Amino acid sequence: MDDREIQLRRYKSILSKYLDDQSEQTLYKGQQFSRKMIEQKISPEEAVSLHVSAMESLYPDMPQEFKNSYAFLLEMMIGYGFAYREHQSLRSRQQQLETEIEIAANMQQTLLMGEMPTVESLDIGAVSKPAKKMNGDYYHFVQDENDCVSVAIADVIGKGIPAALCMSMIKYAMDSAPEQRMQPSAMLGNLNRVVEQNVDPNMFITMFYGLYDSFNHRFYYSGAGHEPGFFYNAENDDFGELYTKGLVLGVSKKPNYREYSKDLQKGDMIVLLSDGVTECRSSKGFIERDEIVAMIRSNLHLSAQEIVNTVYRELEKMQEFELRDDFTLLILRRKV
Amino acid sequence: MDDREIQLRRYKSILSKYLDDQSEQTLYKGQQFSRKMIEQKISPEEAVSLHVSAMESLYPDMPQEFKNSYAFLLEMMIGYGFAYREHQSLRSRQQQLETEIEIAANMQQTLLMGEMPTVESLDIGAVSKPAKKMNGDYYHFVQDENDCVSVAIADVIGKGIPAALCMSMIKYAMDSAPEQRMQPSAMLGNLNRVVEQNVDPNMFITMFYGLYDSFNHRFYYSGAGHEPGFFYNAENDDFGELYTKGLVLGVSKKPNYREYSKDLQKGDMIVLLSDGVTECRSSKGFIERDEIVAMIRSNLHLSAQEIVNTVYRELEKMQEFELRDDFTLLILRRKV
Amino acid sequence: MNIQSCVEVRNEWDIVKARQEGRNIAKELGFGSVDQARITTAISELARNIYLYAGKGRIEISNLDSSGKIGLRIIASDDGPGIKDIRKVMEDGFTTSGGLGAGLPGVKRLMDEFSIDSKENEGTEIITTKWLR
Amino acid sequence: MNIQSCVEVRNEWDIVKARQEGRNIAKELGFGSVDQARITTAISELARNIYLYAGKGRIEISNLDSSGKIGLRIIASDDGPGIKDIRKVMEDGFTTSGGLGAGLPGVKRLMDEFSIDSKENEGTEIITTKWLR
Ligand SMILES: [Mn+2]
Ligand SMILES: [Mn+2]
Ligand SMILES: [Mn+2]
Ligand SMILES: [Mn+2]
Repeated sequence: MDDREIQLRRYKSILSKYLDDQSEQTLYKGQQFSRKMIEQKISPEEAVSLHVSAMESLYPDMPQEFKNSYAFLLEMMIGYGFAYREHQSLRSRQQQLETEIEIAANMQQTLLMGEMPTVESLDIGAVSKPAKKMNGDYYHFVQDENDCVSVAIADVIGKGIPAALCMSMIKYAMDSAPEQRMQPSAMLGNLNRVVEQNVDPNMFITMFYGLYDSFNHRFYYSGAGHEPGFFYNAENDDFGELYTKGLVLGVSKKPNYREYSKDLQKGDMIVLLSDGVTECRSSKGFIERDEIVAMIRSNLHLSAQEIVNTVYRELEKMQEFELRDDFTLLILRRKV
Repeated sequence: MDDREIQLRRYKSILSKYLDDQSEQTLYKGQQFSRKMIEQKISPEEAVSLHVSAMESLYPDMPQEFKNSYAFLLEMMIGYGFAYREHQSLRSRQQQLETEIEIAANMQQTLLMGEMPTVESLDIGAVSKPAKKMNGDYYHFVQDENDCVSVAIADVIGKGIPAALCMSMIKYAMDSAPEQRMQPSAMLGNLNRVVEQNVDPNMFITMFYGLYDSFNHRFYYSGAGHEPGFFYNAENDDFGELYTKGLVLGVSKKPNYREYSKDLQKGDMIVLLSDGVTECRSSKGFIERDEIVAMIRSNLHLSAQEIVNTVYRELEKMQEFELRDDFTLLILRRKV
Repeated sequence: MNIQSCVEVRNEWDIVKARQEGRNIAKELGFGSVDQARITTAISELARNIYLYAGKGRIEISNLDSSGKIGLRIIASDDGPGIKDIRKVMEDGFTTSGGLGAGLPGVKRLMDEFSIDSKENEGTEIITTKWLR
Repeated sequence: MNIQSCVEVRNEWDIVKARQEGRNIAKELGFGSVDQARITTAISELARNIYLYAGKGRIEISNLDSSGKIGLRIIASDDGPGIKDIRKVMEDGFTTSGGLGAGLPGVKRLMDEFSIDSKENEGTEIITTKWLR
C-alpha cells in the first residue's frame, strides 16, 4: 500500500466518523491530520483531491453534478498548488539567506560591541537592539589607562545589511585613529573624511562622540547631526538637553564640529540615544521625548543598566514588539 | 454588493455553466478566475468556502451528508490558509532582503576595489566576480609616491554576506597600517592579529600580499595559505609557481610569514588568483592549473586586462554560466 | 463584555472543549462558517500552546459589543514559564513551519486584534479579538 | 514516441484546444484526475506564453513508452523573439508572482522533466514530460 493509499484510508475514516457524529473531537482530529499533511508538504490540490476521493468512495452513487463540481474545484485548486510550490522553493532559498544573516549578525555583534568599561566613578548602562537582524546603530566604549572613558553612538541612515557593512567600516576607522580618542571634534572630523570618501553618497551617518574624564569629572562631547541626548542634574532633579551643532557625517568635505563640555556632580547622568528610541510609534502616535524622560525619571532608583533595560522593555511593549528602527540607549552616571 | 458577493456571483455562474456543459472552455474560464483570486491574495480556505457557498446556493436541498462534508473540508483547509498567509509575509520580507543585498553588493564594489595603478613600467589587469551577489574574494592595489605598487589578493573561506562583512574589515585594517605597505611579511602578521582577535573562529582568510618596486623591478611577496600564483619568465617562455609558506590568517597567534622576492625582466609576468579560478568545475571535471596556464599562454599577445577578461569568459562558459566560487585573477606584466 | 465561557486547559480533551465553546459562541454571534473555523483554529493553537508549554492554564471566551460592533474575544492565560523573547516568538518561524505551527504569528493573522504579555517565570496572557463584518 | 496531437497556437481559442487535447491524452494514458488537471495547467501556461510573447507557435503532445514507463510529453515551440536571460526567467519570480504566473518555474514543478532552449530573435523550444506512476 503506498503513501497516498494510507493517507486516503486515514482521511476516509476520520471523514466518515465526522459524517456520523459531527463532533468537535473529530474535527480536531481532522485538523491534526491536515497539520501532518502540511508537514509532509502535500500541496493543497492534493489535499482537496484526497477529500474528493474519500467522498467518491463513501458515496459511489453520488449524483453526477457533485462529481462534476469536484472536478471544477480541483481545477481551481491547481493554481493554489502553483503558489504553494513556489513557497517551498522560496522558503529554502530564504532559509539560506537567513542563516547567512544570522552568522553576519553574530559577527557584527562581536565586532562592534566591545567590553563595558569598569571605572570606579561611573555607573554605565547600555542597550542596543536591531529592528531586524543586523544593527545599523552602533555604540562603543573605550577605557584608557587613566580611566578616561570615551563613548561613541552612531546611527546609519538606512537599515539592514548595507547599514551593517557601513558600521563595520566606522568601527575600523575609529580603531585606526587611537590618538584622536581624546578630542571629540577631531574624531568626528576624521570620521567625516572616511565616510565622505568611502561610502555611497546616499548613505549618511549621525554620530555623537564624548569623553568622560574621571579625574575632573568633566564630559567633553561633539555631535554630527545625532539625536540630542539628555543631561540629568541630580541636585535640581532636572533633565536638560545635550545639544550639539554639527553636520551629519559624509555630507560636507570640511564640516566644523563644535566641542562642548559639562561638569558632572555625584548622581548626575548623561543619557545618549538613537532616534529609534524617540521615534517609537505606539498605537497613540509617536512617543515624545518627554515620555522617555518620564520613564527614566521613574526608574532613577535603579542601576544604569536596569534603567536602560526597563525603558527598552516598556517601549518594546508599547510598539507591540515590533521595532521600526534600531534602538540604542546609553546611560553614564557619576557614582562617587 | 460587497467584494465577496460579487466573487460568489461570478464563481457561481462559471460553476453552474460547467455543471451544464462540462467543457474545457469553461474550465479554462474557471482557471482564469482562480488566477484572479490568487492575485487578490484570497487564501485557499476562502476559495474553498466560495465553492461551498456556490454549491449550497445551487443545491439548497443537498443531502445533509454533503453539507457536513463541506464543513470538514473547510476545517482542513484552514491549515493551508495558515501556510498561505505565512507565504505572503515571507515573500515581502524576502523581496526586501534581496533589495538590501543588491545595495550592499554595490557598496562593497565601490568600497573594496580601488583605482588601478598607472605606473609606466607595469601593465596591469584584474577581474573579480562573485559567485553570488556579494564577493568573498578581495583584491586591492595601492600606488605610492615612488611608483611602488602593492597588491593584495584575499579569499574568505565562506561566501555570501558574512564573507563580505569580513572583507570590509580586512580593507579597513589594511588602510589603518600604511607604514606596513612596504613589508609584505609584516603586513600579513598584522592582519593575522586583526583576524585572530576579531573574526569568528570558524572564518579564515587566505591572502597573498606583494610589493612591486618600480625602481629595481623587484617583486617582494608573502603568502598566508593562499592559492599559489604563477611567474612567467619571458626569456625562457616558461611558467613557474609563486610558492609561499605561511599559515592562513586567523589560525595561529604568532605565525611566521616568510618573505620572498623575484626580479622581473621586460615581458615577465606575475599572475595572482583565487582558488575559484583553479577549482572551476566543467562537465569534464575540475580544471587543472596547467589548463589555466595554457589559456594565458595562448593570449600572451593581448594586454594584461584583455588576458584576464578572456580567461574569465572561457571559464565562465565551461561552467555553463554558474560560478561555484568567487573568481579573482590578476596580472602584472613588466612593460619596459 | 460578557464572559461566555471559561475552560481550564489541562489535557487534550480540554482543547477540544475550548474549541467547541468557541465554535458555539462564534455561531451564535453570527460568524460565517469560514470565520467559525478560523476562530476555532486560533483557540486550538492557543490551547495547545498552553497544554504543551505551560502544562495548564485557561481559555476565556467572551462576546463584545462596542458601539454597534460585535466581536468575539479570546483570552488565553497561564502561570507557566513565560516567553523569554517575545519578538522571536512573533517572527514568522522556520523551525516550526512546514507544520501548521505558524504558531502565534499565524493566530495573529487569523484574528483581527492581538496582544501578548509575558513575564519569565510568571506566565503569559494573550488577548485576541475577531470582529463580525 | 507517437505524436498524438499538434495544435497551432494563434489565439485564446487555441489555448483551450491545446488544453482539451492534453486532457484527453492524459486521461487515455491513465493519469489520475489531479495529474490531468496539472498537465492541463502546464499546457495552458505554455500556450499562453506563446500567445502573449511570441504571437504564434505550437504545442505538440505525444505519448512516451520507454522500457515500460509511460509518459506524456509536451513540446512548446515558437519562432518569436526568444529569451534573453534564461537564468532570470527560470528564477522564482517576484514580479510575476501573486498571480498564477509562477510561469516557467511553476510549469517545471508541475511536471517531471523540463528543458528549455532559446536564442534571441530565433525562438524558444520547451520540452517537458510527466511520467505515469
Ligand atoms: Mn539607522
Ligand atoms: Mn535610527
Ligand atoms: Mn571564498
Ligand atoms: Mn575561494
